[in-house]
Amino acid sequence: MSHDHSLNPETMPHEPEKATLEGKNKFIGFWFFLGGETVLFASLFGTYLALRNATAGGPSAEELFGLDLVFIMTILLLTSSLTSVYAIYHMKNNDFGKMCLWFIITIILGFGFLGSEIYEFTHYIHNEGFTFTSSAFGSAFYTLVGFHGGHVLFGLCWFIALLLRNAKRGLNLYNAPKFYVVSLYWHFIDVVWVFIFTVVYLMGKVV
Amino acid sequence: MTENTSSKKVDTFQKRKNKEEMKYQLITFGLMIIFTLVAFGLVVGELMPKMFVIPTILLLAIVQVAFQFYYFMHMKHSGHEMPSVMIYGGIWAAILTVTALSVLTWW
Amino acid sequence: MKGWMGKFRALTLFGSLALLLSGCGQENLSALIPKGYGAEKSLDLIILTAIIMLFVLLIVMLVYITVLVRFRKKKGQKDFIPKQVEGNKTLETIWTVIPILLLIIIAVPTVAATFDLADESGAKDKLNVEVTGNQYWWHFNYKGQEIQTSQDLYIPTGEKVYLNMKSSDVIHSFWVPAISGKMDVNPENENTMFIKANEEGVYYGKCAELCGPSHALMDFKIIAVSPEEFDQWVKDMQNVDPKAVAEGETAKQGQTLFEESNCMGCHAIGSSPVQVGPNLTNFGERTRIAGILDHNKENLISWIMNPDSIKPGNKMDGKYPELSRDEASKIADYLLQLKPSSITAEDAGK
Amino acid sequence: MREVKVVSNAATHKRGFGAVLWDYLTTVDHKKIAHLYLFSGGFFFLMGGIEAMLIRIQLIKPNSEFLSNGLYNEVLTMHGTTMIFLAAMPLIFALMNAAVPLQIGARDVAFPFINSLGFWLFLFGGLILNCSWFLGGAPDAGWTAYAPLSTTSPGHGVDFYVIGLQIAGAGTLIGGINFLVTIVNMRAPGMTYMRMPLFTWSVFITSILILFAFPALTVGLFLLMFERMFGAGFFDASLGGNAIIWEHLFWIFGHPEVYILILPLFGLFSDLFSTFSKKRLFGYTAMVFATMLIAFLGFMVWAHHMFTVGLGPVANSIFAIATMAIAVPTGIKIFNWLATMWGGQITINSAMLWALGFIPTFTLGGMTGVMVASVVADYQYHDSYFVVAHFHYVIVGGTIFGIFAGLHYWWPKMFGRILHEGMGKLTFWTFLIGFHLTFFIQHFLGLMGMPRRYSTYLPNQGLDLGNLISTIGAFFMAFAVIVFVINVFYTAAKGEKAPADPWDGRTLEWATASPPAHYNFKQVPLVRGLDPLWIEKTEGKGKLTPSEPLGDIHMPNASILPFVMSLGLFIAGFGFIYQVDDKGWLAVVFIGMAITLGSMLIRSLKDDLGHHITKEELEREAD
Ligand code: HEA
Ligand code: HEA
Ligand SMILES: [Cu+2]
Repeated sequence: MSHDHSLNPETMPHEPEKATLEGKNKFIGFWFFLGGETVLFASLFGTYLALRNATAGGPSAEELFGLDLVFIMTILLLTSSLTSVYAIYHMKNNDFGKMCLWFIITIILGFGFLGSEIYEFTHYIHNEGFTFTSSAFGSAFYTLVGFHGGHVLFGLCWFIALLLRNAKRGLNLYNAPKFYVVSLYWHFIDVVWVFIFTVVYLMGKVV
Repeated sequence: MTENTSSKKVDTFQKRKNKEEMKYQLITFGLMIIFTLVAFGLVVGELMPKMFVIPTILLLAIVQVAFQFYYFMHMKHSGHEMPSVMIYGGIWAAILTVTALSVLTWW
Repeated sequence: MKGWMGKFRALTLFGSLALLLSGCGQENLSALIPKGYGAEKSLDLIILTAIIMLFVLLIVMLVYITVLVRFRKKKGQKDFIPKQVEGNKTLETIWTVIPILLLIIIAVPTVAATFDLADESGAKDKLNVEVTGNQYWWHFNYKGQEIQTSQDLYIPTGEKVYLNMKSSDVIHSFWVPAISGKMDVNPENENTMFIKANEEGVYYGKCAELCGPSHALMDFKIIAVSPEEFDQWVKDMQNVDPKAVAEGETAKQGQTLFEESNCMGCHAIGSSPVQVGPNLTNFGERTRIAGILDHNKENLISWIMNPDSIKPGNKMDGKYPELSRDEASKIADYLLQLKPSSITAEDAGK
Repeated sequence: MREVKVVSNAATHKRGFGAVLWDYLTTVDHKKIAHLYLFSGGFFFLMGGIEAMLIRIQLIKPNSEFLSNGLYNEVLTMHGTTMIFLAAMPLIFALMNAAVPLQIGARDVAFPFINSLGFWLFLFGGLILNCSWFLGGAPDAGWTAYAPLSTTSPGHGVDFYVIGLQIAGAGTLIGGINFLVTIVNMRAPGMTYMRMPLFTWSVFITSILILFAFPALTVGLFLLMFERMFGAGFFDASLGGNAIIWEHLFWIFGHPEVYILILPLFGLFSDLFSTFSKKRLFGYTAMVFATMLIAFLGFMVWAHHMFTVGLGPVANSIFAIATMAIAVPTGIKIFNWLATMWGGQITINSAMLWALGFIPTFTLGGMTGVMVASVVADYQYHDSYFVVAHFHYVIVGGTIFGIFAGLHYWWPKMFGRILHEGMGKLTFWTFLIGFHLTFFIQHFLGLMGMPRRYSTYLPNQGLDLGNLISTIGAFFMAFAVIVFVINVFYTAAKGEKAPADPWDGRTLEWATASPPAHYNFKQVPLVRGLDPLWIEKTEGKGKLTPSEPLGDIHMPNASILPFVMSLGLFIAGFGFIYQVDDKGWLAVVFIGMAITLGSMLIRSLKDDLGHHITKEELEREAD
């Protein structure tokens, strides 16, 4: 009894991510997980909103934030969302090589984003003296944005692990759901960022 | 068929449909970039009084996110009924949480 | 059948007997014997809801017992297949609508009472007391009156007194069941509530939010006196001379010791705003030592010598040099002399 | 292939202790995971019960010095935390695992691996929490851990609370997702949503509650952890922080949590009343929608725990009305249960006794729930023994009665033996009497001025007698629990062997052997309506129609990885707790995380395609 046959069919089905029961389970389960993540980030956003003026004499959002870098980061992440859509497009066309290519571009953009964020944080800490413990606002800011950053990092590791593992064996019905799910995760991270740049940075600048 | 380098086939009809979808996704992306530009522009340019800016940029964010969900994450496709239920459930709980924490903590 | 009914009856009998024996609880402590505006409001709602609930419970129990009596499989009864009923629209509507109506009857007075008790519109013209909750004691600052006290809150009867409450450390909750329901005392937001006592008396207050090891020992009192007596008390308190020299040899030595041991670093006598520890202006008139022990010299000595054995985790422990029993006794003599007012808790008790 | 044979014949062979242990450490079979949940949840229930007894012994008389004040707070906190997170929840998960896949005609859950991971996370989380007893003191800020008391509590007690619950909570969350997907994707052909047994329905809705409620706790615990361990200032007024945030986050989780504790048992009672009255459930549709409505409203009422916090009259009124609204769907349920029994033929055995005891007890608890929802009245009730009475009436009278009912009901399915009836009845009656003795009087204690979480109370304040009665009642409950434990051992040794369908059941689980083969159904059944087995018994052949020809069965492989991942987090947890004292402990954090992340990586890189049980083997096995 070999699995290879059923997982590597002659023609790829239209939605390879949902072609097997395992795939369907992963697909639905991951969406549900994202529903939970929504509440997770809402709790962090709520905390941030409650504390965004609690500067305890330290620097405020208005004084700290510069929008140039944030804009660049936003574009990087939005674009990476598009590139991962491209990757899924090629997955559906059963073109493994192109899928990998677009995922690699996504990863590069993701690292660009992450690097900028690290640069931003170190800048605040060293140049502005704004740290995790300087005020309730500081704690809330680093926690919210840091949680997002952590998600980005996790997503990147996940992408890399998947690409390396499957580099030699190409696309099949066993790994298609995995690629699909990680790209869902990536879009979700982007969704969260849209709210971060709006609520944290832009609203922080509007006084 | 020629451009399909892989040994496995995908039928042409599906391929066309995928292409079409890609077109929508590109348009969506364009709109998202525009929304972002508008949001940043409004804040940097101080074009509106504060009372309007905040609701406007929030609205832009919500529309952008809807694009992500419906186009990039395919929520508009069939087979996404349960995912929609759970995402909307999550959004519901999220709204309650955010409202509570931003309204009911300081008095 | 008989067996369990019998047990059930014994159970209810025992329960009601116990209730009779204990009555409604201790006067001046029990929420069931209200002596103030808020407590009355609460009790009204408690009684209203309890009646409605007992009515619902009665209905449920009637159906329940009927079902058990009529449809229980009797001994020797043949098995049969009951009619498989899917539901019944009319019945289901009835037991949806009637509860809604009952809830409306509860909700309306609830909301009315909530707004009534939250009304702060008259606060400016009335007596305002700043209440500070501390790990394990209460501080009261009579706004605009230059009076500070701790543990015993004197108020005039028949008047609304507004309390502006904040905590200096963790969350506490101010609860004097016979006078009014409780209100939390938070570290970051000030809460305001009013209290109004109908009768003179000493009312027991409790901290109702877990605040550390000695949470259960954080008792305090409200002492309600007539408005005239209250005015007299205010005058007496305002006339206190914090530097007044104690009477009697041991008390004088006690006063010196008190100053030398740097007690004044934390405690104040008079209207000084120092409030690391309780204000001691009218210590001699307090109803309890440390909020819980009988008010006598023996207990005071034990307290001074080893506060942690009485209220674990309190912040007085270790803040001053160790005292011998003799020294503690002298300090006690001094403190028990601090009786600035002719209006005391005993008056209110009568 | 050889391996498969060993597993499938396992039940019939006597195996060594090591083999059994390894089997349970690696199992991904939902039926064995149910056993694991049952025994660890049961163990923690005994722990929580012993803590409850310590509380009651301390309060037997005024000014008692049995426990010191600080120790009392630890016992009290651990009692609440243990009972809710480590006893009630896992016991519910035990019932879910034992019944849901069988009830929907599935061979397993959607994610067997994650199911096992969820269990081990819970267990290691619970162990961390309880290690605190031996490592300098348990958490002492109440199960609600209100800041800043919890952020300033000295020692490591609260750190254990934070880490323990974080790990256990992660387990619950993934467990919830697993059941959601199982119910969405794994139902047998013909099992439409509106044909699912009510237990399955309520597990589905409960899992949605878990999905949306636990993230708020996760965040709350992270904030608490950052504040205690890394100096953040979310709740610290001197840094501009706000302690109310914690209260909101805790109760946004906490209120749905109490419905997580009750809804599965509502479902179970529906199945029970219907089975033991031999009638279909009265108002099935209404029951389903009432469950949904309770869950929906359950998210909008959390601030009723915060009426005295000072949110203002507008917020208080809104939350009071939303809270009262929950009485309506709950009432629909109570009356539908009564109507289910009406006109039926009611068999009363131990399982049914618990269900019958539940109705008056829970109704009383619900009534006091509506009473505490009446804001101004709650100014008196709040944080007094009245609330303690309320929630023990609903939690013990609902959840614990339900768990006992469920255990008596499904014990034959889980272990192939029937619990001893006589002992079952003795347990029920002593527990019921003890319960009402303990908690009924507490309503009055509260109103008479006894705040909760009081390590002691003064004499001559009218509180002595009530507390004495309460403590006596608790001893009855302890007796009852001990009888139950004896019953379990007795049954394991000498219990009556159970047939496949001992209760004349109506749902699919009774169509499998007791206990079922590890693949549950040789052929997945075809479901033709609500109460499928009943339909087949009354209108059909008395046996389920298969929906597929006999063929190979695909089963997941056992794995030790869930255990190792959880162990890694357990180790890292200690690192986190102690790195505050000595940064050297960070090494332990890294080791622990490396173990966990490493095994996650192995899991994702190593293909695990499961194995097949061949048709020939299935044919060889008797039915
Ligand atoms: C299983 C757990 C469970 C359940 C099911 C409930 C159910 C309910 N609870 Fe309870 N509750 C807790 C567990 C639970 N609770 C816990 C643990 C706490 C304390 C936590 C802590 O502080 O440590 C608490 C505290 C608590 C409070 C806060 C008290 C305080 O701290 O001041 C409130 C306030 O509104 C409340 C209300 C309710 C209500 C209205 C219901 C309703 O769902 C009840 C509905 C049921 C009925 C009403 C009965 C049946 C209905 C009928 C027969 C129909 C007719 C009825 C009417 C017309 C009224 N609960
Ligand atoms: C599922 C939840 C649950 C359950 C089942 C229980 C069960 C019990 N609870 Fe409790 N309780 C809570 C949840 C629960 N509780 C919570 C959340 C709190 C609030 C905590 C806080 O304020 O932070 C609380 C608080 C609480 C208090 C208030 C303490 C205070 O505020 O100061 C009291 C006091 O009487 C109490 C008593 C009891 C009793 C007597 C039982 C009994 O029903 C227990 C019955 C079980 C037994 C008696 C087990 C007996 C076992 C043995 C005797 C061992 C035998 C050993 C072997 C065979 C090896 N509980
Ligand atoms: Cu609640």
